[in-house]
Order: sequence, then C-alpha cells, then structure tokens
Amino acid sequence: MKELKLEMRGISLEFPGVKALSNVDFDLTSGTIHALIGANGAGKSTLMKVLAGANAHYTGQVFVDGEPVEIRSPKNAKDLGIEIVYQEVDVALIPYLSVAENVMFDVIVNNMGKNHIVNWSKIKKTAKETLEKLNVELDVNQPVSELTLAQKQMVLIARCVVEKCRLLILDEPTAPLSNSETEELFRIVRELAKEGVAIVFISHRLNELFEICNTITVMRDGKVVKNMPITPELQTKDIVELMLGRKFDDNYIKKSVKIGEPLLEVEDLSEAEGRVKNINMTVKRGEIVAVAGLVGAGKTELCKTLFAAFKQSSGTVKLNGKTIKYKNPNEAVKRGFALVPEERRKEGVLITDPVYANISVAAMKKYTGFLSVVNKIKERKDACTMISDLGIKTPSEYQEVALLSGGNQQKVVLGKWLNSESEIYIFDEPTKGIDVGAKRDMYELIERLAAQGKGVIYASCEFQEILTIADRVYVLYDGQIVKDLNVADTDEKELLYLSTGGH
Amino acid sequence: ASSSAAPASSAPASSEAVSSAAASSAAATGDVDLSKLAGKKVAVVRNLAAGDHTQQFLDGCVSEGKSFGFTVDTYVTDGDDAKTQEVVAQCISKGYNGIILSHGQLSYTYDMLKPARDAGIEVVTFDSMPMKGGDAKGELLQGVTSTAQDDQALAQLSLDSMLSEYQAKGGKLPMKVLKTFMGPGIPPLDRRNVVYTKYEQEGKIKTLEVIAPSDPANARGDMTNKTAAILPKYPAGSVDAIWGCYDELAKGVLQALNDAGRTDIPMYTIDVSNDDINLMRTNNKVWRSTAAVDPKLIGIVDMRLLASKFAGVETPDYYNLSASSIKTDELKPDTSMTTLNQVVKGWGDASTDASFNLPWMDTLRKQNSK
Amino acid sequence: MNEKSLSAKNSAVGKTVMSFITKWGTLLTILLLFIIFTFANWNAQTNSSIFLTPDNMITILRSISITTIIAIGLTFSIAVNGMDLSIGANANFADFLIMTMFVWYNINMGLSIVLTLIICLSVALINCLLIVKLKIPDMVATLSVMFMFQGVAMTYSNGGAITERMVRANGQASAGLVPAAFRAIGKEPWLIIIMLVVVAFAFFFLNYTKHGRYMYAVGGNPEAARLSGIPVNKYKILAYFLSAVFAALGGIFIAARVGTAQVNAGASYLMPSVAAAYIGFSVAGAGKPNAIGTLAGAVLVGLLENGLIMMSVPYFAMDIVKGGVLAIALALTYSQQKKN
Amino acid sequence: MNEKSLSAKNSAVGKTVMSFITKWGTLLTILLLFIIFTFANWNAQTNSSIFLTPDNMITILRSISITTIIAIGLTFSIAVNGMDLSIGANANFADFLIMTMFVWYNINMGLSIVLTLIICLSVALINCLLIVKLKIPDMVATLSVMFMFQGVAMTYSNGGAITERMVRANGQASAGLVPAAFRAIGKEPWLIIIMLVVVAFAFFFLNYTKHGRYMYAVGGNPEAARLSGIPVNKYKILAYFLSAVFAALGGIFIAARVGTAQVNAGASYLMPSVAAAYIGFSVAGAGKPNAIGTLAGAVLVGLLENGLIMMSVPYFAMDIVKGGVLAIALALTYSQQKKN
Ligand SMILES: Nc1ncnc2c1ncn2[C@@H]1O[C@H](COP(=O)(O)OP(=O)(O)OP(=O)(O)O)[C@@H](O)[C@H]1O
Ligand SMILES: Nc1ncnc2c1ncn2[C@@H]1O[C@H](COP(=O)(O)OP(=O)(O)OP(=O)(O)O)[C@@H](O)[C@H]1O
Ligand SMILES: [Mg+2]
Ligand SMILES: [Mg+2]
Repeated sequence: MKELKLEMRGISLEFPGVKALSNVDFDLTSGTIHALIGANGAGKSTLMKVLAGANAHYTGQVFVDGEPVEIRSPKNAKDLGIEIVYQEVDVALIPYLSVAENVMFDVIVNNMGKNHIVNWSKIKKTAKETLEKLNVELDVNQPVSELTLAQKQMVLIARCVVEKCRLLILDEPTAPLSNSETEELFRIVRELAKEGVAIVFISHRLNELFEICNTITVMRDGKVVKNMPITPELQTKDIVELMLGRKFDDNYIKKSVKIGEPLLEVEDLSEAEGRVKNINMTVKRGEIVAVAGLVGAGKTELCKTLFAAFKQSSGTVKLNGKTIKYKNPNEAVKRGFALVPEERRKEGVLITDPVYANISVAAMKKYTGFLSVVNKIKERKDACTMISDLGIKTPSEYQEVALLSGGNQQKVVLGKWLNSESEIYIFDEPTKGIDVGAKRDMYELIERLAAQGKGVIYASCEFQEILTIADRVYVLYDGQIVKDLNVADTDEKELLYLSTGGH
Repeated sequence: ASSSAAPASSAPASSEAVSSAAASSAAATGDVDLSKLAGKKVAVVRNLAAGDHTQQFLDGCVSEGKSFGFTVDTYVTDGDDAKTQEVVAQCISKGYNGIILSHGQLSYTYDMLKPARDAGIEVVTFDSMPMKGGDAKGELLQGVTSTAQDDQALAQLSLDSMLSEYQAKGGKLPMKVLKTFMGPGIPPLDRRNVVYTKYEQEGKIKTLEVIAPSDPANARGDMTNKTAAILPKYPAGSVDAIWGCYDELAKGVLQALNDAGRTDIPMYTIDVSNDDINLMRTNNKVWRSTAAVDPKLIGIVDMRLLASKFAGVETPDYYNLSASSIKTDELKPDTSMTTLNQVVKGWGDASTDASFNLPWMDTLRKQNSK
Repeated sequence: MNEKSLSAKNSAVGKTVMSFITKWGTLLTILLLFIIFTFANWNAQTNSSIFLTPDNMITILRSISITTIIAIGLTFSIAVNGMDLSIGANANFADFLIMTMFVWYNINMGLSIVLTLIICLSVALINCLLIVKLKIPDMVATLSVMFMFQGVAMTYSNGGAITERMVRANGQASAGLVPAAFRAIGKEPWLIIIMLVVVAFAFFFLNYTKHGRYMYAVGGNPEAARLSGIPVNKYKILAYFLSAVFAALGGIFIAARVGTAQVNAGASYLMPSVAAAYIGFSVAGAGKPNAIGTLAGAVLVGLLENGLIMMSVPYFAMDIVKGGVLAIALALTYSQQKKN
Repeated sequence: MNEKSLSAKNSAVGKTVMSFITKWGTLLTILLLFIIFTFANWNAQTNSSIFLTPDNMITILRSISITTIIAIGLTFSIAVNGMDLSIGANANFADFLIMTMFVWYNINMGLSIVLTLIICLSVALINCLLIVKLKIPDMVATLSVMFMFQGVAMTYSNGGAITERMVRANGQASAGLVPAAFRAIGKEPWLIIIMLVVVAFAFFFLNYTKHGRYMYAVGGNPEAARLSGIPVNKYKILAYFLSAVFAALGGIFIAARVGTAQVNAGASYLMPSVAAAYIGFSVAGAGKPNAIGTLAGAVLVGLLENGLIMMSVPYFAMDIVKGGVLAIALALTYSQQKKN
C-alpha cells in the first residue's frame, strides 16, 4: 500500500453562531496511531468530518502526499482512501437493512465498479468473516435496528476494516464498548497500523490513548494547542491541563455522605422476556450504588426494567418501604424515578428541539399552572442555570440539540433529569462521550444528589469510574446479579473477574 | 322516437304546454329592443363533476351565449355543495347580469339565489329547484325559470323499449333484470327510480340484483369490477336485461360483459354521448337502446331563456326538455352527437319553437356574427 | 479587509432577507396574491376593486372555514408525527349523522350536535386501537378507517343522501326538518367566528400548554419522549381524538351549510386539509405543524380559488394555477432551509 | 428445572408462531379469504364454487393489474422515504395523452406509447425540482403537482372526455380510431403478463441491483447514505422518475382497458395504490416497501372486493368490510413488531 502523508493547513470552519475550527494545522503519516483529544465541543469531530468530506464548507488547504486536494464530498474522501467511524452510530447505519449489508455498505456503494448486480452470497460471506475477525458473534441476516448499541458500534468498525484504506478515523469508538471489545478493537487497529494505515483515534478515556497511540494532538476551542509524541514521561495530568486550559487534579476523592434509610428495595425482579432475572437490590438514601458488568451483561436491561421501560414480569419494588406498582416510564417518573439512557440520540434527547425544551421536558410540573399553561420565563431561566452548571457548550438555550457536539448532547440529557427533582436516579453509562472535566463536574452533581438524600444507581462498564464514585456495587453477569460488594473492599481486578463469570 | 310520454307530474306544467305558451307569448311581444342585450355577462355554475355530459351542457351555454354576444364564464363545482354556494355568492358580487345554475340542491338553492334576484340578476336553473324553505312543494323563487330533463319520460322510454323487445321475442313477464343504480338522494335518478319501481309493482319487472358504485368519482371503473364479480352468479339465460339508470354506470357494466365475453344480456339505458354512440354501435347485440335529451340542447335552451329574460320577454316558470329514444339499430357508421338528428327525429333540434328559438334571436345572432 | 467586511455585510443582509422570506414566504405569497387580485379585478366604472369588498372577504373566510376546522384537527395528528387520513370520512359520517338526527328522529339541535360529536369519537377510538395498540403505521391505519367509515355512513343512510322530506324505506316521507338556527350556524358570522375560535384554541393549546409541548415531543422523538416520562400513547390518543372532534365539527358545519347530507360530501375536504396543514409547517419559521400556519395555508388555498374565479379563469385550468401557486409558496418557504 | 425448560420451550414455540404470523400475516389473510370465498360462493347445483373458477381468477388479476402497476411506481418513491401523491393525476394525464394521440392525431400505437411515457416524465421532472432542488416535503410537493396535472389534463382536453369520433372545437368530428391492438393490451393475457413483468422488474431491481439497495439506503437513513458517498439526490430523482413511468404506464392501460379517456379516471387509483404499497411493507418480514409485498397488497384488496360482491354484500356496506379486513391484515402483521 502507498504511504500516506496528510497535511491540513489553516483549516477554519464556522457554523451559525459557532466558530468550530480556527486555523487548525494537523499532520498525519502512515503507520502512526494518532490520538486527537479535547474537551467536549473542542472541534475534534468537526475536524475529522472535514477529512471525511462531511463538512464541505471548510476553508484552508489539505495536502495529500504534498499535493493539494479538495475534500468537498464523502466521495472525495473515499477516493483518497479515508474511512471514518462516526461518533454517533445512528448517523451511519441503515436500520432496516441487514447486518451483512450494513457491514458491506461501503463495498456496495464504492467498490462495485461497473457491476450492477449485488452478489448476496458473497456479501454475506465476507461480512461474516469480517465480524469473526473482530470476534463478534452476530447473525448477519438480522436487521441492524434489533442490535444493541455496542453491537451497532462493532458493525460500523467492521465496515471500516472490511477493505483496506489509507486513513482510518475512529471517533470515540470505545465509548459504548467494554474492555474485551476494546481489546479486540485495539488488536485490529495495531494490525492495521503495522500494515501502514494511518489512524486517528478520538477518545475521552485517556488511559486508552497511552495504550495504543504514538502521537497526540490536543484541541481546545477550535484550535490546536499542542502536538506531541506520546512518551513514557507524558502524564495524564499534563494532557488534561492542555485540554481544559487550567490546572486539573484528576484524582477525585469521593466525599462521604450520610447514608440513610432504605429508599428502594427490589426483590426478585425479572424482565418479561428474561433479559434480566431475579434481581435483588437495595438503594439507601444518599447512597450511590453501581451496577458493573461487561457489554451484554444486561445493565441497560436492568436499568430499563427498573424504570418500567421494559416490562416487569415478577418481583416487587418497594419505595420508602412501601410496595409500589408502575407499568411504564410515565408512572415511574411520577413515583420519582429518573433514567439517563444509554443511546442519547435515540432515547435521550428531543433532537430537533432547542436545548431549553429538552431540559424542561421531564420537569413540566414545575412550569405549569392554571390550564397547564407553561411558564416560559422560568423555564428558560432554569435552562440557563443548567447550561452553566454543566458547562454545556452552546451558543444559546435556543440552539437545536442536534447541532451540539456529542458530549454536550449527553450533558443535556443529564441536565434534563437533574432539573426534574426525582428521588431515584438511574444512570446508564452517563459519562459516555463526556470529557474528563465534565466527568468531574458530573461526579460532583451526583454527589450533590446523594447529599440531598436521593438514591443513585450507576451502571457502567468502566470499573475505574465505579470505584471512584460508588459506595456499593452489584456485579451483573448474564442478566443476573452475581455479587454485592462494598466498593471499599474491592478492586478493578475482582470486578473484572466476577463480571467475566468467575465466582 | 316517441316523445309522447306522459306529462311530468312533478313539474306543474307539461313540456308541450309550457313551450307553446312561451312561443306564443314571444310572438306577442313582437319586436324586442336588442340593445338591451348588448354586453351581457353570464356565469354558468354546474354542480356536477367535470365530464362528458357537463362539457356538452357547458358547450351549449357558451356557444349560444357567444352567438348572442354575451360573455360567458363557466364554473364547475364537482358536486361540492358548500363550494357551489361560495361560487354563486362570488358570481353575485362579481356583478354578472345572468346566472345559469345546474344541479344545486333543493335545500339551499332558494337562499343562495335570492340575493341574485334581489340584485336584479336574471336566473335560469337546470335540475335544481329554487323553492322557498327547501320544500319541493313550496313557492318558486320569483322570476326564475327552472328547467329539467323529463326524467320520467326518460325512464319510461328506456323501460318500454326494454319490455317491447323482450315481449316481441316472446318473453314472459316479469322480466328478470339487473338494475344499476346510485342513490337515493340524487334527484334525477330518484325520479327515474320512481318509474322503475312502478313497473316493478305492476309485475313487469323483477330485480335480480342492484349493482351500484361505491366510489362516485370512479363510477365506471367501479361498476366494471362489481359487475365482473356478479356475472359468474348468473349463467347465460338467467338474466333478461340490464337497466342502466344512466350511461356512465352502464358503460362500466358493458366493459365487464365484454371482458367475460357475454352477449346474452341486452342492455337499455338513459343518456347519450359520443362515447356511448361508439359503444352502442360496436356492441349492438348488447346495448340495444338509450333514452336521452341532448345535453348541448339543454345548455342552448337555458341560455335562450336567459336571453329572453334580459330582453324582457315573458318566460315560463318551468320548462321540461323532452326526451327521445335512440335505438342502436338505427345508428349509422358515422353517426355522432352532431349528426344524431339524421337518425333520430327531432333530436337536438335547436331551431324549433319547442327549443325556445325566437325570431328576434336570429336577428341578434346575425348582428353579432358581423 | 475593508472590502471583505463589506461583502460580509452584504451577504449578511442577503442572509437576513432570505431568512425573512423563508419565515414569511407563505404570508408574503398571500399578501402578493391579495394585491394582485385587488388590482386585476379593478372596476373602472366604480373605481374600486370587485375583489376587495367586505362581501367578498366574507365569502373567502366562509369558504375556508370548514377546511380550516378539519385541517386544525389534522394538525394535531401531524404534531405527534401521525397522519389522519380518516378526517374526510369522519366529516362525512358526522354530516350524515346530524342530518338523520334532524330529519329522521327530530332531535333538537343541541343534543344532535353533542350526540354527533360523541358518536364520531368512535372513529378516533378505532384509529387509536389500530395505531396505539396494534402498532399499525398511522397512514395505513387511518386509510383503512377511512374506508370503514365511508362504508358506515353509506350503510347508515342506505346508500343515499339525507334530505328533508326524504322517503324512508317504509315509503313514508320523513317529517323532521333541519332547524333554521342550525342552518344559521352554517353562515356568517357564526361559521367564521367558530373557525377563529378553533384556531385560537389550537394555537393556545399547542404553544402555551404542557400538553401541546408533550405532543410535539412525542412527534419529534417518541422514544426519548417515553423515556422522559411522557405518556406517549396517551398523547397520541389525545391527538387522534382532537383530530376526530374537529373533523366531526367540520362535518356538522357541512350539514349546516348545505342542509342535506350528500354521498361522500366530506371526502373532498381531505386533500385541501392536508395541503393547508403542510403549507402551515413553516409559517413564521415554526418548522412544525402549527395552528396559525394551518390557517394561513387554508387562507392561501381559499384566496387563490376565489381570486381565480374573480379573474374568470376557466374551471379546467384552475387546478394548474392552484398547484403552481402552491408550489411557489412552498418553494419560497422551504428552499432556504436545511442548507448548512 | 424441568418445568422451567418446558415453559421456556412453549414460549419459544409461541414466539415462532407469532413471528410466523407477523411475517406472513398478509399472505395468510389472502389465503383465508380465498378459502372463505370459495365455500361461501358454493353452487349446490353444479357442486362447484362460482368463485374458484379460472375465469374469476383472471377477473381478479385483471382488476388488480392497473392498481398494481401504479402501486409499484409508488413503491419506489416510498423506498426512498418519499411519497408520490401525483401518481393518480399522472395516470390520468397519460390516459388523456394517449387517447388524443390516437383520436386527434392518428399516431401509431408504438409511437403513442413512447411519446406518452416521455411526456409524463415531465411530472417527475417537476416533482424532483420541488423535492430535490427546492427541498419541499415530498407529500406537499407531489400534492401540488397532483393539482397541476389534474388541471393540465383537463385543460388539454377542454374539460371533457376523449372518445372516438368526438367533436373537436372546430365542429369537426375527429377521424382517428383507437387501434384494436391497443385495446387488446388492456385485456388478458397482456394486461396480466405486463403486470407480472412490472412486479418482477421491481423485485429484481430493488433486491438485486446496487441501485435498488442505494434506494433503500437513501430511504432508511439519508444522512448515512450521503456520508457513504451515495448521490442521494440522484437516487431520489430516479425513484420519482420510476414512479412517474409506472403511473404513466398505468394510465396507458386505463386507456387500453376503457377505450376512452374519462375526466379524472386516474385519480381513483391513488388510494388503493397507497393501501397496496403499505400493506406490502411487512410481507415476508421485509419491513420496508417491496415489490412482492405491493403485489400481495393489491391482491388482498382486489380479492376482497371480488369476493364480497359475489356474496352480494350491498355496495354501501362493502367499504366497511374492506376497511375492516385491511385493518385485520395489518394488525396481524404489525401488532407483534417493535415490542421490546
Ligand atoms: N452542524 C453544526 N451546526 C452548528 N454547530 C455545530 C455543528 N456541528 C458542530 N457544531 C458545534 O461545533 C463545536 C465543535 O463540535 P464537535 O462536534 O467538533 O466537538 P467535539 O470536539 O467532537 O466534542 P465531543 O467530545 O463532545 O464529541 C461545538 O460547539 C458544536 O456545538
Ligand atoms: N432489542 C433487543 N432484542 C433482543 N435482545 C436484546 C436486545 N437488546 C439487548 N438484547 C440482549 O440483551 C443482553 C444485554 O444487552 P446490552 O448489551 O444492552 O447489555 P448491557 O449490560 O447494558 O451492555 P452495554 O455495555 O452495551 O450497555 C444481550 O445479550 C443482548 O443481546
Ligand atoms: Mg465529537
Ligand atoms: Mg448498556
């Protein structure tokens, strides 16, 4: 394969009300794995979309192997051998088509040449082989709409590796993945790098970067602030400082909060289709209870079952010692439940609505009075408060959520529930896609909730996070709780051991 | 062709009586001040879906109006009664001198046309009765002439033709008939149905099945599908005739008969058009006759009545256009609507007193053709 | 530098103008048509326009009122990202129902109206059953309901129209008459007032109450709405009920306006209502179905029809102009959107 | 343990049955109707069914053929997540065009068909201009085009029907005749064969060519399609062109079948086509518009009508049953979906 030398010079880009990139220089060469980091809304995705041809209206110049090139459409990018895995999976998948077709989509679109007839047996075979190479077990005839988020992510990764490219851009591919999938991904990425593919890797999990990247570029507010090789001397602390532009202590110490009466008691709860079974758990006031498990363990299912978004088939749920019955999210919310779901674009935000309407939607009670008339003044004031509390980067509270960066969308989902004054907060992978600074802000907010005597359920496959923030942890394996541990008495190794089925 | 049908009892006067009265009164007026007729503007509002019959009617109005030197605008309101009312209201405020209304409903026509009359606009209606209080027996709006096809005669002509052919072949009564119908609620069809029901009660006819379209906008295609599904139930010899209460329905039936290759059932209908004449000729075994009033003539006569009103000539309150029977066997290979008068006596004859052609109209036409 | 900032300014002005047109395209078109029709129908004698008369303005308002009422109902169903094709059949059913109550059963006006509205909720009931319970896509679900209720109305009336003094199956003429007061509500000022009240209600409901907010949320992203605790099905049901109520109301006004129930009289309101609601999407930059927009859409269509008749456009060419102007109005509104 | 696994097995069987019904609901309904109609129309004398005869099967196929052809066109536009409401008006326009070519201009059959198809592409052209260039939502864009072409056809024919020997404006009767060969293609076997060819083409195109797959991609997620380098607009345009071609073809067959062009004859094909295409969505578990499904949808509707008439269901009640069965077929297919 031909060596690649890519240079971006003086790239600028503006959206209505937002200067997303200003005068960015960026260099890439074959065989390197290049980390691109920055806080939410720094412009990482925007810069990469320039390379992918999805942001056609950039100014500045891109050179490939010294020659100036114009990348004004996705086709231009593909012709140059640039492949990208977008941050939001549903941007790139066609839900009602099969896994096979989605994996082979680029092949069908760009590499069929003059051939007009689709060879289904070959498509399915290649798709199957590619997925096997990634160690993913999937029925290739299944429509993609039936997959879980992690599976969707793997389909997209498979799409990019099915044929050789010269530059592979991975925009937060690991956010929905747990360690084992991440390992598989890294294995493939390393192989590709060895074969001479240039790779850009975006992630907010900084330790991952140290694991596989050679070079790092840090962005802040649409500018490149630093470009350097990754050396053993480099410390997470320094990178974070560059990212945020301020001193930052990433050593978060959990404040101790008085644990009160049992708030939520779940006995023998099962989901109607058996996706989670015989769940017993307790959450006390002021307590942060984590649910740990790998991808596919059923954390999402547990959260959704507790929230009655999935049908509960048996078992009892007690709130403040009283058995409660609720059959759908509406009733759950009325009883004080809140759920930050895993797939933000599909389940979390009203994507075409403004930020303020998203923040108020679960707390309408607060804003309505006579005849259910909405008090818009109060609504927007609260929204502004939430925007500044969470550091949501947006030109105004009127901005459409679809136009925010991935991490900022996630913050909007958090804001929606923090505004709602619920009793039990269920967070399903809440830190997915948000930067370290924001993560810390979020920890603080969660602790504040705990301090107010609320109960928190925190599902995550990032054990480090769990150990940082939680008081207690339930380990989930194959839809069942296998262990109940005090965070103080455990470590990452034990959690991993238990969640891979060890007893 | 016989037009000696019984006088229409629904209308207060028979066609003969009215037309002769009209003719004589016109003669009495003698010379008319033709300058009164100069530059008149006429609106023709037709509340039926656009189609062949509509077009011929409008053609009659427009051609006759133009020959008188009038400006004639045509509006079609597709059977939407609310729209009819708005369009007429608009015509009134637009300041037309005359309005010809076709197919307004009894329930609103009086109220709708009253402002027109109040504003001094002359009005002639066809198949719509401007009766006070929406009561058919009520008082007619002052100064309006209400014209109609003689539906009773139409029904009688077609049914008699059906019965006579059957009996000539030695058929025994009652005839077993497939009846096409649509309604009730469509006044002309209802009037035809009264006659049909009478024949039924007299034991002349036995209805095997009623075929009706459920989609009035596509009556013809709908009828084809429906008839096609019914035919298998009636093997050859089990049906004596089909009665088409109007031609559009009959043509749908004919298509189905053709598709099934059935020529054993004769069909008798009402109304006529070029299309009908073609089909009658090419399916002469099946489509035996139709009874009709020339739709163009209706338009012509309505326009003449209106012109008479402009001229201050006395006009009758009611006027019925007489019907003729058209037998397929009489049609020549080149017969069309325009040449139908060569085979059917009195057809579409616009030159007679009965079609309200008055001497001063010829003078007016001559003036305008210059 | 100076030049650059100047051109930037120019383009900024251009942008503002474009976004103005985008926001107000429909209203601009209405205004333009208004001016054109006023002067195209100038009467030199009286030196006044025969278009711009109080009478004709009332005619226009009257002619759009039934469409607007029905289209407002549709606006609710579109707000929850649904589609109610049964509105025409529902209006038709209401038309038949209320006429038979008067003509066959001699029920008084108030009760007849209430009964009709209640019975017509059965349309909504079936719609909701199909859409919410059985998860059939809105478009086909309501299409099948449309067929059903076309049939129900026809069967109920034995396939014919309902008129005063009609002959019933037993050979007797029906004795009931349509109350004069009822016919009066089918005329100005009542018809127009009620239309305005309906629009005002929908505007208030959708923009100022939480229920309206929830409906839009359900329409925008049902899954996110559900997980935000909004009872999605309840709001879908509410939308279809409102749609049914307004369609039935429209049908009642058809009856009041015409004084009889004609076969399929309601069906012809489906397409204009769809047009009105969709044209309304982008009025004032709302970008979603909204009450004022729907009214503007109806006004546009009604104005067009009226003006063209005034200008004596032949009936067969009317549809061309109507379609064309509609396309232009829509183009003005949409062409500048979603380009970024 | 044993008990548990047993119940698990039961529920697994239940699931399979349900998913079977979901996949094959429409086809099951068709089969069921077939059996019902066969026995409900039993003739005791001949001891055979008057429904299940070769002749009647041909009647059914004939009656659905034009709807199917037009609905296949619609299937393409729905595949790109569009909606073509102009198909009925387009078919109508084609009907008029080809009849005037025969009757007014005496053009030969081959040329007439080709010319008609080409001229009808203007419908697609305007649709694409509005939808692709001016970004007007498909539904309203094609609605305005529908109005336009209704008007165009009417204006072209001066508001009347086109028939052999019709009298032209100049007072002369037209000399042209409709070729017998043309009338023949409006009958079996041709009509039926062509319908099957059209379905087969659409099936092959959508499932086995990359262009078909691109269309689905564009329909399923236009953003993803664009980002993968599919020329989204090109495929939208293609879809609307195919839609126009098949609508025009349908119109040509209306002409061949009837032998005249009647005002608005094409309009009545819009709703059944929409129904057919949507019913077809879920046939065989496709979950998206597809050719075989559309055919099945048309068969369902056609079968229903034929069988019900045979059973002497009064015409006014027909729509109720039609709507009802449609709803049931849809319910069978959809009710099990999307529950997780
Ligand atoms: N289409 C758009 N319209 C308007 N603003 C946009 C658009 N896309 C991105 N932005 C804005 O550009 C800025 C950069 O966004 P970008 O998505 O590149 O951030 P990011 O670095 O990828 O952040 P994250 O870590 O949250 O994914 C943000 O402020 C975002 O709101
Ligand atoms: N819609 C669905 N239909 C069928 N099975 C599903 C569906 N969603 C999830 N599952 C199954 O349920 C199990 C748990 O799913 P999921 O991956 O969401 O768990 P998780 O613990 O939340 O993992 P993640 O780390 O991805 O959040 C898996 O076996 C998955 O295949
Ligand atoms: Mg990003
Ligand atoms: Mg999960």
